[in-house]
Amino acid sequence: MPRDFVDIFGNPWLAAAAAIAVIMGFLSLNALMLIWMERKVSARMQRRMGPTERGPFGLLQTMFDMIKLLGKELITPTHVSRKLYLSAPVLMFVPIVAICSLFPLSENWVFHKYDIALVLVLAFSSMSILGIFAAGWGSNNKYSLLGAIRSILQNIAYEVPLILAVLAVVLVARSLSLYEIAMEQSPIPYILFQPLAAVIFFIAATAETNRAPFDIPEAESELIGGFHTEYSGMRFGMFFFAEYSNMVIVCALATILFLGGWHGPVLPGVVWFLIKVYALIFIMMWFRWTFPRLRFDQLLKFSWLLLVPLAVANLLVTALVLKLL
Amino acid sequence: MSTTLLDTLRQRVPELKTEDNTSTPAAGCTATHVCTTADIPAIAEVFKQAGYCLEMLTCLDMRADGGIFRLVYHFSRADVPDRHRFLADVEPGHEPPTAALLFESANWYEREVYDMYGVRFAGHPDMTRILTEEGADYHPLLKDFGVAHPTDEGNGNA
Amino acid sequence: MQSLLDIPRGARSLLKGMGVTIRHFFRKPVTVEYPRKRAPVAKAHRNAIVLIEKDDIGSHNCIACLQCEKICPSACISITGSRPDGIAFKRPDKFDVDFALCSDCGLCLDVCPTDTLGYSEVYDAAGYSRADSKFDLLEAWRDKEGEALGTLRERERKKKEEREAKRKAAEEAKAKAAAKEKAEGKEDDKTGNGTAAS
Amino acid sequence: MPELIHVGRDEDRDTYYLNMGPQHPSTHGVLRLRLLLKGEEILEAEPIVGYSHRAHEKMAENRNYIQFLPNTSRIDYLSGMIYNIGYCQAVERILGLEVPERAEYIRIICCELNRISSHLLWYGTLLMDLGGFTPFLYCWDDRENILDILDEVTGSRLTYCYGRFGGVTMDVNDEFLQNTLDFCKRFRERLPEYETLVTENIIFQNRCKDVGVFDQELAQDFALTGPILRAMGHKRDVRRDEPYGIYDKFDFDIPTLNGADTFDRFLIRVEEMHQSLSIVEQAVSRIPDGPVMAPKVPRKIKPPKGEYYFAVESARGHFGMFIVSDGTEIPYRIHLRTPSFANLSSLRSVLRGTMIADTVAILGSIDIVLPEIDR
Repeated sequence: MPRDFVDIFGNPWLAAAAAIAVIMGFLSLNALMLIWMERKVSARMQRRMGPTERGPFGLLQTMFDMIKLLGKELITPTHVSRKLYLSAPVLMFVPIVAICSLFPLSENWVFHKYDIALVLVLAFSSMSILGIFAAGWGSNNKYSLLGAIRSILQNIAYEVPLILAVLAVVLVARSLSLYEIAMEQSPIPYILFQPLAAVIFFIAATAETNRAPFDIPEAESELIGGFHTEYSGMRFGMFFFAEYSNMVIVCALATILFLGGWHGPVLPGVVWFLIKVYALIFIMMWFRWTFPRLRFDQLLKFSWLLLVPLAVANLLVTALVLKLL
Repeated sequence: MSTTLLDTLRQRVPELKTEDNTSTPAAGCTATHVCTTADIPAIAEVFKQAGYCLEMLTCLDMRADGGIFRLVYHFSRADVPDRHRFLADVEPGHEPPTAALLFESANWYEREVYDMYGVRFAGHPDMTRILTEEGADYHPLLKDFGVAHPTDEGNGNA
Repeated sequence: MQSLLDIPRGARSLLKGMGVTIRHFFRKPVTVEYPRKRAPVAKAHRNAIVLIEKDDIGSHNCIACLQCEKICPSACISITGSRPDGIAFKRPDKFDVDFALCSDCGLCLDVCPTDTLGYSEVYDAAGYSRADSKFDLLEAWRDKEGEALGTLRERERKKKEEREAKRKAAEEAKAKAAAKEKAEGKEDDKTGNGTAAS
Repeated sequence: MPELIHVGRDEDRDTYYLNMGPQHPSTHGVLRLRLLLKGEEILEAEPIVGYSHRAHEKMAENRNYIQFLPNTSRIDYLSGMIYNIGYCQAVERILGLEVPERAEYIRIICCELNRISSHLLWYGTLLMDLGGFTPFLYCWDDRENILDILDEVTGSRLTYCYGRFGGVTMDVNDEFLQNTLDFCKRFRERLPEYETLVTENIIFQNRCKDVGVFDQELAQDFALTGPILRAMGHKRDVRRDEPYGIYDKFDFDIPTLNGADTFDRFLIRVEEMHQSLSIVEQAVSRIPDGPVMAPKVPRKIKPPKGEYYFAVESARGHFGMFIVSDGTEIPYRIHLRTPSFANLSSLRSVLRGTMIADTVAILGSIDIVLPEIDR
């Protein structure tokens, strides 16, 4: 059985602090890396160079950007309702740290032994929408309001197929704990059993993180900045930080549920886990730099009229097949 | 075809003076007509039935000789290259009738003529300026609108 | 939104679109890191105008005729010229161009009678105020002016001598021609005056 | 806190005004669209223009005919060459000046290259408005080739002042012709790539099909011209209807579709790029030798007294110059009949009932350039 932080540190408070430190360290390092990766991937796909000035291949570029953002003045416009406006970045970031603590790191390392980690993950992931809505409505500017309304409708619409797809996996694995789901998949990853669920999950996940063809809440060309139009300085950085952390979480969830977490032939578990996560992140970036944006009502129709029925059908078929076996 | 057009035109507007320009290609139109501003709506109606569009409407500041503004209308056909130019003189202080009720493109053209020359059109749905900033009290394209010749020193650069 | 038949066709079109971007992902970038490396500029590119050297004089050959100042649509050239002694043409004392106004139309090059205006290599000149964009084109030729005046005076003198020589030659030719005519005139009288004296 | 939602014309529904512009990423210049919105649906749209009005027509009344040349390519800087050469052809037709054969061919090549570069910029910005950023940069890559080719001979990249009355300023060497042929070949290979990346993309088709359908009487009402008119089924192109220069020596067809929606306007312009490519290839293969300037050009241009009108087909439609001359060197009046002025005014009736995301698509598909509207 895996050992968790409480076994190591003894009293739970110390374990929680250590876990948060590890998560924050991983997330911030990861965000820097992902921003750099996004700029390099988009540049290469557009036959451009991407950042090359700071550090080898421009690796330190994001570090310099972060320092610049930290140095910038935090402007709070007067026409803004302060409570909502100031709480938005925090509201967006807290659920992300919470979700991270639920992931099993490798075969024998877990933050904490949960047996229903999946339910918690889905609960927390729907909380980050509150942050976006608080930002949009709090900024009291027409474009942000439109962005906020759009983001709520989109997240509700894509929460349903996400959960249905996850349910299909739970049916196959007969367990709600992420650790056990990952362990079950040692010989064959679930993607072979549930290809349709994997596709639906991945599409719904991209929409959940407001990226690629589903990035209408902050559609630059229509709503200028969408919900984060009025933010500046490190608050704007926080939204960026939250977006990329969301991406990592969703891809980590996808690897655990469908690609068999840390199972892999020769390399150690954690390395396999990171390779799969970054491969999925690369695909997400690939989406963003290839497709135009869906229109708002088409996006909702796509979910309600197509993804949800497909997910339900997939669930029924899985239940039928499991019943017969 | 255009002969029947000219006949219906002459029925509606008897005292229309027409001058044929097919011989001089530089004029760029098949015929130039001189009429008064009062019969512009009638002319516009004839051309609307015949499938023409109001391609251009502009104004000339002729106050130096004759003390009038001259409106220039161009009606042009969609498929056959056929263009008719109408010159209508506007007596000072008299507002020519609008063609915007028949041709929507006239709406912005007339607003531009008002903006540049100060000639207001009676019956125009939204007679306001279109190019210069709101609240401007000058009409730039008038001949006496003060402007320094480019070779003078004070031509606006610091 | 679209019938269920569209899903395979739609999915295939999305995947083929992704195929295009991934192919470009592995190709070489086409951009140049501007401040570090510079893309080649076309030879005929109309940069800031400059007085170019006319080889025989060793300096520019501007005769301050003010043609370019008159033709310039944005009035950005201002020249004052004066006639140094011993030379038939004027030489410019001041030749200022305000490149904030210049619209690179090339009309000044067309009208220049002595073709002494050309384009320089400067395309990214920048300044902090409008005054920085006022260039004095004579600055580059200030030191060569004395020597150029020398060659011009010398050329002027040579031309004057040629003119004298030509004039003298013309007079002799006229004198000889007149003498020959008188000689023929006498012969006509001798051979009888059938032909009328021309 | 200013009240955000105020009651518009209909008391029972909460409507509000939203200003799209003048500073907005997808208004293709400084345009302000005052939209009366109910939620995301547009009840009323009023384009407000005039932010980049530079009074070209007033400048025309203060300069002689030659000095107005640099202005012409700054009216619509995307088809600067077409406007510049058009102005030269207008004055040549008034003066009855003959242009040598080689200059005519060079003019055709440069104008059609300019049309392709304008369409490429339109293609990129339309895609960027719809959210696809990558095609925008592919178009920039191709457009850069055209700008470099034209830079070799005209000296500038965007605002050309290459035409003079009676011909062009600089002759074209074989290297230029070879570069043009190379570009045409490379661009023909790239077009299928655009096809798979954009035209066949299901998301793009859904964003453009049946969006912003122009109904038929708009063509006559708003005097629409250019690709918008051809997307409504009218086979109208100034190069074919009122031939100028030597366009009648080339065989190219005028693409027309009758869907009149954003997707058809898109297909029309892509097809026009193909046609322009074939014109350029024909011109490069048949260009004769000879001078590029007319032998006898009057020093002072003094057109005889009278009113003249000359039109050319720019990338956006019918661009006409109404020149009134009083016999002196300074034109009495030059009125510039620009296509986007009429095309944009049609937005007032097209945008009713659409959504904000559609406004961006329709505005992109009309391909307007604001300085050309404001002059």
